[in-house]
Amino acid sequence: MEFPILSLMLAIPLAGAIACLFLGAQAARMTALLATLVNLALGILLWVNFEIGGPQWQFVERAEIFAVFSYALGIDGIALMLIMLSVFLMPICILASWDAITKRVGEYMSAFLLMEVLMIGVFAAQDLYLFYIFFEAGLIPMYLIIGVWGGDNRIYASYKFFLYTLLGSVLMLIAMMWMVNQAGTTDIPTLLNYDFDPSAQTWLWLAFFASFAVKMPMWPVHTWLPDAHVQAPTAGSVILAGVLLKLGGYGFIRFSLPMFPEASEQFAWLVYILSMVAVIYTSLVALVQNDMKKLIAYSSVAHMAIVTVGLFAFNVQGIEGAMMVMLGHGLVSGALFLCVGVIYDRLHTREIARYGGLSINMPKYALFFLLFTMASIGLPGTSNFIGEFLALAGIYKVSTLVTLVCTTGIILGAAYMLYLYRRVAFGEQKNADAAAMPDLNAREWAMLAPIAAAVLWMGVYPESFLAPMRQDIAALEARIARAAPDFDADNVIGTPREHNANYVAAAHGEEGAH
Amino acid sequence: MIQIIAFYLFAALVIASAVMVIMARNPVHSVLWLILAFFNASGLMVLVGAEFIAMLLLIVYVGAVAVLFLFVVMMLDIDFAELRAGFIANFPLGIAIALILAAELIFGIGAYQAGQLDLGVADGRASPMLEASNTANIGALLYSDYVFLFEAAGIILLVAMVGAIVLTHRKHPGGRRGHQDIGKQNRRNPDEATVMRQPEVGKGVEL
Amino acid sequence: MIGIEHYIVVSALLFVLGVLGIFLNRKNIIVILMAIELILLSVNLQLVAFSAFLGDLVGQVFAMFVLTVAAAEAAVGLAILVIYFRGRGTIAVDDVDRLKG
Amino acid sequence: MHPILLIVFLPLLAAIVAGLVNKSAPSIFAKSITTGALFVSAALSWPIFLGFVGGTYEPTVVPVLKWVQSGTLTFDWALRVDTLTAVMLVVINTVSALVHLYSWGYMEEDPDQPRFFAYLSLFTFAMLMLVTADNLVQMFFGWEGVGLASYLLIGFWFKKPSANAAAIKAFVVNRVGDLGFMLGIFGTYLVFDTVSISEILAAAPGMSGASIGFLGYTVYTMDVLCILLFIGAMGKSAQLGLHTWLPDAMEGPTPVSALIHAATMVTAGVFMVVRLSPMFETAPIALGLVTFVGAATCIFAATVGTTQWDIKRVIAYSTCSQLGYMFFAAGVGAYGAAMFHLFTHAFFKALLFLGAGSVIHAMHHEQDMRYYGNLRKHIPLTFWAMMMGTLAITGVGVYHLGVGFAGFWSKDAIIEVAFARGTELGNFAFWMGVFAALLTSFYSWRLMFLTFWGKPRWIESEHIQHSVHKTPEEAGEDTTGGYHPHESPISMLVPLGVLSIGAVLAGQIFAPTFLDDAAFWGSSIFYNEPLIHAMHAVPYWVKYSALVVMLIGLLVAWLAYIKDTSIPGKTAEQLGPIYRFLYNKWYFDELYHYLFVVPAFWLGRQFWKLGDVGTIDRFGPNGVAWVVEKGAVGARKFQTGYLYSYALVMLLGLVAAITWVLF
Amino acid sequence: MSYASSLYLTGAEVGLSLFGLVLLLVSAWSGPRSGRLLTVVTVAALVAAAVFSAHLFGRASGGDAVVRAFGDLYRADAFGSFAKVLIYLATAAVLVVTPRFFAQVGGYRGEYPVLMLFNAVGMGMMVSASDLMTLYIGLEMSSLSSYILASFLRQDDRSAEAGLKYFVLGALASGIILYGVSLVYGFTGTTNYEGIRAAFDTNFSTGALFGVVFVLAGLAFKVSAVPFHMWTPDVYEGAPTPVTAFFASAPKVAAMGMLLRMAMDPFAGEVDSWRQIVIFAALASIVVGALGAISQQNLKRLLAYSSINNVGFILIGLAAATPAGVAGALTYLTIYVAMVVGSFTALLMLRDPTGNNLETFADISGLSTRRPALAWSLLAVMFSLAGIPPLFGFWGKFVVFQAAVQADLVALAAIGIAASVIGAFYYLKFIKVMFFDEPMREVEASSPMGHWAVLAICVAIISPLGYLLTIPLGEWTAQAAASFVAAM
Repeated sequence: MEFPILSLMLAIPLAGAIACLFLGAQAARMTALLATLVNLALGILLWVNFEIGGPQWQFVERAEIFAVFSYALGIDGIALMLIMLSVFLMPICILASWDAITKRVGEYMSAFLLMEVLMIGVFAAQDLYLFYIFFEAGLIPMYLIIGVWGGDNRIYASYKFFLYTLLGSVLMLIAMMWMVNQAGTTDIPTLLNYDFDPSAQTWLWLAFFASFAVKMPMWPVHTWLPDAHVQAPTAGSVILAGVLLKLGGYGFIRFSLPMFPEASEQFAWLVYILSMVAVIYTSLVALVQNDMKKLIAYSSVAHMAIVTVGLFAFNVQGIEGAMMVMLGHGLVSGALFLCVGVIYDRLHTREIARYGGLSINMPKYALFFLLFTMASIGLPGTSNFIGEFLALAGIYKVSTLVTLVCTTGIILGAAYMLYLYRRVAFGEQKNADAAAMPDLNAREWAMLAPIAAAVLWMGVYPESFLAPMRQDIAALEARIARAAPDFDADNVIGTPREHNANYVAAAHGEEGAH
Repeated sequence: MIQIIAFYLFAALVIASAVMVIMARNPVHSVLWLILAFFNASGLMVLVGAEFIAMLLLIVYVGAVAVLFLFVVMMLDIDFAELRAGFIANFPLGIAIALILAAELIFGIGAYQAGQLDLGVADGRASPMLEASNTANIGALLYSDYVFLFEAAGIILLVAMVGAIVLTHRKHPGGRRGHQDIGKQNRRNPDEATVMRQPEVGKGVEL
Repeated sequence: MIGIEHYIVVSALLFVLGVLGIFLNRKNIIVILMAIELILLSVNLQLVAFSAFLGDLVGQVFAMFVLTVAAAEAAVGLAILVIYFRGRGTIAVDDVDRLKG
Repeated sequence: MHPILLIVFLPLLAAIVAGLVNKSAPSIFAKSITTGALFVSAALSWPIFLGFVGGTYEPTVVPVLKWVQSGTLTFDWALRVDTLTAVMLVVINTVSALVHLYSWGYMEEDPDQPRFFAYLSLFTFAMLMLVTADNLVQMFFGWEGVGLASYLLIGFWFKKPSANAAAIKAFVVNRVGDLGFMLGIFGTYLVFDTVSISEILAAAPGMSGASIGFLGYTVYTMDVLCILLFIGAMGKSAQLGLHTWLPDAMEGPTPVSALIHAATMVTAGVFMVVRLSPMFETAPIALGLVTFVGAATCIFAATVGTTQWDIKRVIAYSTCSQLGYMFFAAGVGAYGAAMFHLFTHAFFKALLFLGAGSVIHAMHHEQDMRYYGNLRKHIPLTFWAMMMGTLAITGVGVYHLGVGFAGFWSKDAIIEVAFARGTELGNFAFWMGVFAALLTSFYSWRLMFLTFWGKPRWIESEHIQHSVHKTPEEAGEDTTGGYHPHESPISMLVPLGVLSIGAVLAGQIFAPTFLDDAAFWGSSIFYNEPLIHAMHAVPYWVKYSALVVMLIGLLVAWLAYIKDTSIPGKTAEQLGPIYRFLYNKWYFDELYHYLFVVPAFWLGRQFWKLGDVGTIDRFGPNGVAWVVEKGAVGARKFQTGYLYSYALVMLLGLVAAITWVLF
Repeated sequence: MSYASSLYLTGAEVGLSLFGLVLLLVSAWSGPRSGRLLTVVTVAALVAAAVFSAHLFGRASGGDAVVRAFGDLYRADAFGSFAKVLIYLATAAVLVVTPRFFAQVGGYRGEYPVLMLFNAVGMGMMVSASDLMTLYIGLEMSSLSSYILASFLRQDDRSAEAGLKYFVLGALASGIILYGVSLVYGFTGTTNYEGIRAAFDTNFSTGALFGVVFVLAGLAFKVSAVPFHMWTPDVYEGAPTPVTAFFASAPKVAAMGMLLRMAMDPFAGEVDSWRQIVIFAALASIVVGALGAISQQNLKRLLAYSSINNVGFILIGLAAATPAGVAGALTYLTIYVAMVVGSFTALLMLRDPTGNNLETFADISGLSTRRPALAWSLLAVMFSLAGIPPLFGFWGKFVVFQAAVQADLVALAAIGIAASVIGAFYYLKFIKVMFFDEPMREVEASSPMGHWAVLAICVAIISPLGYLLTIPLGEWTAQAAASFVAAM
């Protein structure tokens, strides 16, 4: 057996989490930062050692220490990327909380480290139930993070977050049990190739959908997200937007699509409709928000709709695009929340109208904010563009209408993000306190600069990210190809016309001035 | 024939007494009706040849339980005139449910429509020996096969006795409100302990 | 000999009367305790009847245990009643409602 | 290393350096590094262009970096150099270098110069990426990149609300076009299974008869693809419908207007259509649309231009109008002519903008022509530069002499070719073109007369009042208010001079190359040889039509603004509704405001308050919570505390169970 | 059958009974002050009995050992032994945390541990009974002592009222059971489980059916399943807290064990006739328990509703009516005992500085700042009760739902698990009050080691470490469930 690096990546933050409970504030901060950095290093090691084009499942570990299910870990390229996203964002989250959190620091850091364990666990789990346990367990630390360290209306938000997502996922558990009962195994790689009866797939798919749609979140089950985001502390929002929302998309990729291809095809219309509504609806809602975090939260819903249409395009571009949107959105929305957090720490309000003209006193901040705003809009050269482009190119192969509607997201996205940026960073300095805010300090630099670099890297050379996933997505596409939906943009090649459009008979010439 | 007359007599009386038990205004009367019901039930048991149990019923119930009831009724010194008469709010519902239950029991179990009842068949291990009396038969069974349960039943009685004593026995003869009870004082809550009155001008407060 | 059905009917009526006694009564808890005794009586009657009709003594042994337990129950029930009365000074069923909701 | 790498990436490097250093070094650092980089790029561009002119340069593609590979959808970073690119390279780099230089003077007092220069260089980089694109996605990258730079530069004075609004408007309206562009790319990929431009163009003729499903309809494949792509071009090139951002974009500093909103970025749409000309040639309906939109824009913008008072807005509408020319030239198949007009237009329009900038500079940032007058004497060099530009844009030249300013060569070619095309749409475009030429002449001369002739009306201007600290009443008879306009510094005059040369000579020198030299274009565009022959063969009245209408325009302008200055006011009064219609830009802004902006905010609010809060939350989580809450209250009430009700419930349960099993 | 072997098999009950008698004498002579000492001894005896039961479990789990005692009145099989281990340990744990409560309110006596002992004996008989008579005797032994324990705080009106309600309704339930038993006896001719089962197989008349329903209804009262749950909140609230802790743990196991055995052994052939009732009771319990708990302020009352809610989940295992379902129910019970003992222990540790016990939400507000360790323990317990992984409470729900799914009761499982979300609502409230709210009341700063020890053990079990138990627990419960298969 190889070196159990995945287990180590789970163990380190776990140990850190336990240690933090007993440590003082500063020690807890340092411990948390150290643990997350070590995990980041391990993550890089993981990436470096990941053999592109090698076996589908790598770093496999398996131990039969539980009844009914196994402690089975292993990753493919898709999981690798999402794990990288998690370990990358974690140290940044710790940094973001460095000064902002002053009460019960140890417990806070502990919750975050626990969160990291669970996130890595979700992506690395190779056992259905193990996945579920990690998946569901994330509710606990997040509930506490929102509830204990959140804003004024944190209780409503934390309840809503918890119960909404719980209700979504319990039905999935029943479906999982049925699947295991049917297939006789809890091993995800095996289940990936198990063909469930199409009629059973229907409700299995719906049960999984209930969970993933809420996590995603898809319209109309998105309303927990704005509340949770607004009330959560900055780092909580970062993790929520950066990683937790990705669980839904990961679930679709890992479960819904490969395990229930027929049902996925059957319900693709539903996904399309919900996604189309989400793009238009939430974008417009984002346009009228007065709270920065709420605006970004709504924008997340719209972005996630691109992910869902990409996934249900049933082709390589769509799925790769969806993955790239997830990664890109993880970075960008996380960064945007950090940007909000930076000024929130100074002025303690998220109301857009309280700011203005920050470019004057905080030029560096304005630059970062601009970069992330543009990335969020999907400017080419940034991470989100690649994803949105591929996803929409993928769905175009299936439905031009869906593409048209979803692509309007680039217009509306530009509108609300630029409107936000204008109100925050541009204009006159209306408020003296906002005008007196100092620019980024070194810690904030250290938070934002790596994300900025990653965003650009992903936009300019996405190959680094696409390559590990390529084989897995190709396999997925091969698996679901049999159920690929009919496409409406069917190109029928006819007889080419004889002439070009502006054909002018040559004889017409020679009678004029020449 | 006498058997049949006796059965109907006992049966009618036991039902009537039971009705009176729950209808009587005065609990003392209820106890007395209860005793009558036991007597008649005991008669019914004799009719089927279970004389030991029948006697036991009289001894235990009439001799002990009913007297205990009477004793308590008297001891509690309740002003029965104050006790509210009448029935609960959803009396009709209760009656209806009870009637349904009775009907289902009688027609379901009694199974008149299906003719003879289809009782089970005993395995014969506890068949009465014909040469011995009912008492002897039961005794033989009780002290051999059921000795375990017999002893356990003894413990039940012990528990009941211990319980009754623990609950009701008072060390302080000074009367039930004569001693300080810290626990009770601590458990008082303000709502019950004090009353806020806002007397109008010119009117007193009745304490 | 009288058919077993007759005994079953008598028992059933007694049982229902006992149940009625428990929940129709709002006067007095002692009557409830007596109603319980009626229920046990109905059971005893039925056990004995079955025992006789089956030709099997187990029912009678059982009835004896029921009797024993009934006595114990009466003792415990009355003891609880007594301490309740001591505390509250009433045994009206309507008054037993401090705990609710 | 191929020089194209330097040409493209030097500006980027300069932008990054200037941007990151920003204020931590004196602004001279950022200024020199960016301007230097641009001059190097420009210097490197010309040899390539001349190489193509001389036929010594071969088209080539320089790969840079792998970009995306997703299934069959692959595209890399690569720089394509062919004739078309070379034309754009010289235009972009030359104008950009000059604008950089000009900005030294124009932006001298601005505290944020490093940022400005960084943006300018960033823009240049993006524009270069656009024109060197080897695939549609990289073109889109450049496309959006210039959009970003445009956004930043329009909003450069970010304290001004109007500048911010204009910046957002520019970006968002462009995004509408981009929607079409993106869909076009998707469709192209779907049809051709590639986004490489050369492969698409090679395969396009084979697809000319194909049909495809789109939004549930079955349509011609190539037409729908080209229309989608053209929608992108419309956005970027401010064609009718998506033009509203361009006049507002004048909120940006004037050098920006010259570079982005006249010479380069706005021509990207034309470039794209020309670049994809073999594709468009397979799509007659799409080309018809291009022609129609181009002609309509041409006339629309010209009519609006006649009524505007803001000097930059006049030029902006003029730009819009000239872009219309380019489009209908492309629409009728004269891609070379379109490119030629693009080329010459870059010089004279940049010249006009920079000249206008010089005027504005001189007039203390007053942009309203009503407050100008008589500047000819105060800023003569600027005047002469503007005069060159005006002569060029109005197309002064005589066919039989074979001489003319730049605009003469390119615009007349377009008008002729529209006529030569012979179709109904071609004729429509022709007449529109001629009429627009009349208007062009009128508004251009109007601008000149208002600015440089007549009496000074300076004191009416608030800017001037600020400068001289006087009100008009205080100034009394002296309508100058004692203000002394100063000629611009040398850094601004040099670009004016260089561009003047271009405005005068560019047409004369390069007309044969651009219009008639099929070898020059090579395979980089669809070169329609018979059409060019037909163009040259149009009747003389066609060839002179432009000159005639130019003279008419000049005359009318002279009458109205020099001879009798009361005419404009009277005319405006007489034509009241029409005048207001034109003055308010055909009410497009208002229309869009009430059609899109207001409903969007209204819908957003409704969705939020009525949808999310009022429906989803109310009946979803809160509704469920309410039901649960009620259930909880019910459960409490159920637990009455009374023994008999407990017993009753038990009995109910028992009876229910028995009844259940019994039946 | 020899008396020796029977006595050996009933060793735990016999031993505890004898021990109880001795203790009674001791307490009678030593007076009320001996309470604490007697408690310690009783705990030891209970642990010993648990060990002995574990031994019997090991002996019986092989399957071929003699398990029947006293002519099959009693079976010391794997199921019974497993349940008894739980019962004895739960009783012992509750006893450990008992005396301190009474030390404050007074009235603790030596009789208390003795009654607990006899209660334990009764519970042991309940789960091991293989004859209706044994069942009845065990049930009454346990019930009677429970009535007394409920009103043990006799100066307190609430305690007396709790005892009274418990007694009246319990007696009614006993009556219902007895009536059913008599019917079963009459229509099968025997009170022996095996005999009943055989008789049912040959002839299942309406009367027998009524008997089954009556018996199950009465047992439903004992496990406090809806609609026979009404007594639970009142009794739990009124009874002294340690007694409530006891009621919520060991008797639940006993009653559930008895119900499981009853349903899966004598009535196993008639699954179809009782399954619907169980399903209804399960779902109704889940919903009513959850709804009732939501608006409670008193924590004991809340936990009472919570226990109703949990019973619903256990009944889902029963509804599956498979060995896996029984094993699942047992697993659930095991975890449930740990959770319930943990929660009540924590509750008992909550006292104000003068030593009064606290029991409302207002009292625990902001507890996490005052008593972090306690608050975190309660947090673990509450999330576990809510069934959120990775806490072990999830596993309990998991196994019962899995059993239901395997038994093709997918709809039941889906509805049940969806309803469990309602339950999460009030567990969250617990955590919200402790962690999110500001402290309102002073609390005692420290707690005795005994309490900590019990709490620590419970929390360790329900923590994710519990998953390491899944394999042995799965085996044990499967062997326990196999007792019925062997009996089939």
